[in-house]
Amino acid sequence: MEHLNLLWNNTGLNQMVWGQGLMLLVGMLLLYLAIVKNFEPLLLLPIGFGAILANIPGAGIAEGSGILHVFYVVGIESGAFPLIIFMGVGALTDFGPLLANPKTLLLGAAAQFGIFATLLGAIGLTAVGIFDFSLTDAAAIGIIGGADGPTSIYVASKLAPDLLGAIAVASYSYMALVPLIQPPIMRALTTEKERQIEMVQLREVSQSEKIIFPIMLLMLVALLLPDAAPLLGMFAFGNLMKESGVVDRLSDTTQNALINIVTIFLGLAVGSKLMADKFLQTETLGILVLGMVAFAIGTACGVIMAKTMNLFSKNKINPLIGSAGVSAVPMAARVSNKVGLESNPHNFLLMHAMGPNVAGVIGSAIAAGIMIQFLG
Amino acid sequence: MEHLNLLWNNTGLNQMVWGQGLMLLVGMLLLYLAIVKNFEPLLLLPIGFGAILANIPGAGIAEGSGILHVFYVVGIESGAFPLIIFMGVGALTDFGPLLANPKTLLLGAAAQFGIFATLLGAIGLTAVGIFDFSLTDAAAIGIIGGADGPTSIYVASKLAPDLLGAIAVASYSYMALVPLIQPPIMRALTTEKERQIEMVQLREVSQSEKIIFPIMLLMLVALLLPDAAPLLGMFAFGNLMKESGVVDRLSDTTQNALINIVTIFLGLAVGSKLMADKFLQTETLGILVLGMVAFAIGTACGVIMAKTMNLFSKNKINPLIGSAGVSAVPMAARVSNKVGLESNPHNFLLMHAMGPNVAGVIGSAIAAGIMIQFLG
Amino acid sequence: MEHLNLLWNNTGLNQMVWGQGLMLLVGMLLLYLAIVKNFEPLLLLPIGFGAILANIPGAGIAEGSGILHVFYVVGIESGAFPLIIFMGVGALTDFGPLLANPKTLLLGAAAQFGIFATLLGAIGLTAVGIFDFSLTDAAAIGIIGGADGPTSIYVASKLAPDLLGAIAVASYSYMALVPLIQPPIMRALTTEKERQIEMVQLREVSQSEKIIFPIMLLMLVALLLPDAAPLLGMFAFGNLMKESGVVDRLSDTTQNALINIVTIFLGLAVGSKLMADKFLQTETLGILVLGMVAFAIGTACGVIMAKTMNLFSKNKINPLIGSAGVSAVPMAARVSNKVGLESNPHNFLLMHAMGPNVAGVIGSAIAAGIMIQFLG
Amino acid sequence: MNMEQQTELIAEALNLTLFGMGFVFLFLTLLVFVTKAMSIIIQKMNKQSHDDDTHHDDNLSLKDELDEETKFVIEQAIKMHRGA
Amino acid sequence: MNMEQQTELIAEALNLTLFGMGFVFLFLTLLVFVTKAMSIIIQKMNKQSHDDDTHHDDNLSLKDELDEETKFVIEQAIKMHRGA
Amino acid sequence: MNMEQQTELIAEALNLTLFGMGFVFLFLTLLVFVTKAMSIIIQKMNKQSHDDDTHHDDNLSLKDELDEETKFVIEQAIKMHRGA
Ligand code: NA
Ligand code: NA
Ligand code: NA
Repeated sequence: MEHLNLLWNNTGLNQMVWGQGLMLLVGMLLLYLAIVKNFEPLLLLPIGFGAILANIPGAGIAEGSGILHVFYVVGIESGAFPLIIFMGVGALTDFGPLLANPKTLLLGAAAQFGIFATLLGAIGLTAVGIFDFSLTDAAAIGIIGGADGPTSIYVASKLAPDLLGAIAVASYSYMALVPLIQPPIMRALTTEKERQIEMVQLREVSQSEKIIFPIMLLMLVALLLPDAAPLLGMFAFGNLMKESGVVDRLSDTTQNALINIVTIFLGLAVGSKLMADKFLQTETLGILVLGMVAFAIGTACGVIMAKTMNLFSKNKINPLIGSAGVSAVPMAARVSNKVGLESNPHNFLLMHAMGPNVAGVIGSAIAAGIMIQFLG
Repeated sequence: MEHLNLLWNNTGLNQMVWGQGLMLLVGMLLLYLAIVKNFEPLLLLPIGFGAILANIPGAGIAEGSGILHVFYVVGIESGAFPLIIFMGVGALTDFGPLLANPKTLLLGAAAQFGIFATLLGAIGLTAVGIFDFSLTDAAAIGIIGGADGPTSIYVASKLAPDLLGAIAVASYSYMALVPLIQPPIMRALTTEKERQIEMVQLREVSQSEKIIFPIMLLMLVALLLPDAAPLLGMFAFGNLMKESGVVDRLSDTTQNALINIVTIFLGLAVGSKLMADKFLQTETLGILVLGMVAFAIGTACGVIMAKTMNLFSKNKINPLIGSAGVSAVPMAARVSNKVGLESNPHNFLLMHAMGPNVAGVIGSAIAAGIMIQFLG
Repeated sequence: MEHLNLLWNNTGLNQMVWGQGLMLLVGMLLLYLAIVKNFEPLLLLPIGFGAILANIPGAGIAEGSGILHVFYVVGIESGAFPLIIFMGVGALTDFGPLLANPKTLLLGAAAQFGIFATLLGAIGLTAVGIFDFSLTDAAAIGIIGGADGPTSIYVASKLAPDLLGAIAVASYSYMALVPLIQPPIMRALTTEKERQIEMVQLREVSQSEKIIFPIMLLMLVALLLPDAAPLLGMFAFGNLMKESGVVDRLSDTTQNALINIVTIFLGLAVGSKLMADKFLQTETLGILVLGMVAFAIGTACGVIMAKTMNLFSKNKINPLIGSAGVSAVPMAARVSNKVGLESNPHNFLLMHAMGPNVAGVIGSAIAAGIMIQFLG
Repeated sequence: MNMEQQTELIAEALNLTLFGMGFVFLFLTLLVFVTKAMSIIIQKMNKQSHDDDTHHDDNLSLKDELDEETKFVIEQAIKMHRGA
Repeated sequence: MNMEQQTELIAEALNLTLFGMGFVFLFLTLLVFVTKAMSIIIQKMNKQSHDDDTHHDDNLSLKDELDEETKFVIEQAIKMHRGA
Repeated sequence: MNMEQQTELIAEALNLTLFGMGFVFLFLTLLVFVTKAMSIIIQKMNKQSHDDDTHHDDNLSLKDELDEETKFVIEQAIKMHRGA
């Protein structure tokens, strides 16, 4: 009888608090979005599953010596997982379009205004008493607008670990929602004529330029903003492995086995931060709303920057590629291409949009470095 | 001269105690079984080699900061390696045959009686004074009867770390011996006519069912037995990655590079637990004998359960698939098929036996969860 | 204004000391050697990049909780990375040529004199007051002459962690320079007639011999020099996985994904030891010079040993294969082949040189074991 | 080990076996039912969504058309990028 | 949170935004120039080493024009940002 | 560093060199013998199991001769090393 009691006392059913039940549903919602809606499944499936595991009553998988907590401490608290992912992203990135048209870097700069506007918004909402975000919280939330998962996770782990779960989920969810969020903003801010602008063919870029660019980028970071060096350093390293052509076996493994392995454990570890008592706060709602705002403002600023540049240039840019400056590689570039085709069925903007797209990755990492330097 | 003395004093020859010499032979026996006899070489080769390394006199590879001890602490004490392997096994498992014929789950339940009978046996032998096993020891030994390596290792690392080496070796050795252990028992418990029973063709199972099953399984575990959630959670996660079809690159890596890497280090780390002073105990002999008994009883109960089910059902089950309920995937299912063909050369039981076979994995994990809950 | 000050104070430009600037150039030099000159790029590219990251002023990537320091502590201080690389090297090694002509093991023994001569040189230079090396420093420097990167790193991490960066860089650089360093020495020590010696066709070696050899090697190490057991144990394990033919999936992963992943992090971690304040010492210059001397002496002793063996044997060895005894697999064997072809365009020494080449790996590991035993 | 301890140990082991096997059967029996229910529901849903297969012809052909068009667009884009 | 704290917090946030966006633009603008410079140097070096190729003068002059134009654009953009 | 320390350091280094090289040669020489023995045993066993093959007696005797020769060489080498 005593055993039966113990058994019943230890069941999840008996121990469950309403928050855990709700979070199990949130976990299943994430799995639904990943599997059925195909929303960034590479991250949202592990995160969703991790969220379920983390909220099993009485199992303690995301606490103490629970395996997900171990993954979190080893991989995210140390910074290793997001940095390794960033190395992998570097090895998957082609800077060719950016090198062919470097001024699109400025579009990647403009789109970062979403990050800072969101920071201002979070602080404003705190000032009027709706939420209670510190400056570090606000900075970590703002980075969602950078539309780079690993950057968001890295910054959150440094500045606001308690919000990491919500920030990561918002980040990847909105990256998946780019095809829904961006087009209305892009259409609203451009005229039909602007959307029809055709851009000149990109020149071919030599291998030497592609090899020197990551080293140059790293040097500039080293000299000007050392706090961005871990992120952009690993990114540049991955890219150099790929472009150098002398370590193909390392580059292949980085792009495949290594990034896949780390993605699985990163996702599970992030999921462990979706425990009910941490996630079910009004702050989370604030993060979700502010993250969406960050995306929208970043998109708008990218488009406006492109229009501004056209004021001073003979060589017109199609402002639709400005939105790609938020990064969300390569989704945002595809969106630019698709919206462009609506107005001009012979206008293929994809490659042109890849320039601001990867520029946005650099821009967000720089913004992240600034945040860490001032607040870290 | 002083140097020459030191050199001689430090040689393995000079420092060796008889136990280490014996264990070097045991390590070589395991290598022989793996390489020549093809006994579960993926595990027994690394375990055997690890056993040799662990017993090199004076090298200290399995102690302190020795590399095998590092692997053990990092990978097994933390629970990470067996859980990652279980994730990989999940990604390699097809629940189709089980979903097509869910009542075979009961065969997987019955076969777990081997686990508990062995626990009783171990306690009985302790009561009469032959061995000296605690209840946790007995539970860890019983799990050998589950015929799942990672489950055995996981439970042993929680309940009886000192016996881990012997338990792991027994577990994998008997899994390799399934084709020898099971057939006589199966033949003894069935009539020729029963062995000839042909089963109806399994229906095709939709992808939706395959996707929902692991989530459903996890939910049931979460609600009823949280202590089984790490094992079955990682198992279900691996399976969901595979069946969802949206994260094929993660699933592929899990089934290949990741499971291979972890298998190597798991094997070496288990081998480190075969140090002479820990392994050469009368307890080890008891573990080997009891493990064998566990297998035999599990096999018998699976067959008997199938016969019992036939008493109450129009749709007869061939009792030969009952033995597959011990798991030892896919060896036990192949044995069912082979013994079936002896009696009826047109009767292919392989797919029918895969149902109880994977059910046995679930059953053992449930039994493991019970043990950990009551004794952990 | 305050922020602007902070920003400026934190830039790399403002914080840089001359040493860091110099080390950034050294890092770029290593990248240049790796990418343009193709000097062991698999290691020198990650090491060079790691050196750059480690010397970014104010970033602290190679200190405290910086990611490169984390990689160093986890992977190198524990010994894990060099041992895993050695396992991978084992899985890539074919002992066939050595087994067909075992006496070439003696060439691998002779070439290790470079190690000890360098040790004597380092101590001599200390005695006369030019450098200030301890006996452990001198031993770690000497191992450069072994021409095995992982062995050098392993020994340095045990005996002289402060010198690890310089030792690793010297080791891999000179391995890359083998085609420049060795030929003049080989030509100087041999007559035209000796270089023309044709060797008898190697017999075919059975799989059984290839399987037993690594086990036998390990046993001999276990009995005679336990301190060499971690290195040669992992080496033999990798080789056994390959030759046994029963764990091909483990062997494939070891030769590809695993060794590649570890190579990346090993390289970065070694690079972290190239921080200005540690690397820019007069000792580094000494290490570079002594490392070169070690290579030269090892090469010479290998050749001289071959000539000595010819004095007592009817079956002549071409002394050009003696130089391959330093290891630097497979570069040194290719050099033997190339120099041989200059004198006799029909004389292919490649396979004959593979024997001493892999013997050199064993010899260096034995020498490393001796050093660790006496000084560790 | 005295008599009392022996008895207690054996009693505990029996208890564990009883509850353990009971729970294993309970759990897997539950899983049988839940699985069957799940399969039935999904098979019904699949049937519903496929029982008007014929009605979606136009839709389908439109889809095919779109796909071909997209393929064409991508090919053109790649060509343009290459400079062809 | 009292009035003073509020003001301070908002002031800090504004400060961070100002310096942050300023630095992002500064950095990426610098990167534009450095990248262009790098590309020009490499292209010249490549051209020197391939000087048997037919003359690309027109191409080059167009390129120079483009570069000057871009420079102008960036200067304007920076001015605007400062003025904004 | 005074004279005495110098001498001691050098003596230690010489000692290490002597024993080190000695052991390296000892170990690898042993390995030569063990390897040869192993190969011979395995080849004989393989031969027994393939005893339908034509007779290779001459070959074998040549081989034995070679092995003896090698043994001689090694002994000479060790002698030389000791004497050196
Ligand atoms: Na971005
Ligand atoms: Na089982
Ligand atoms: Na060597």
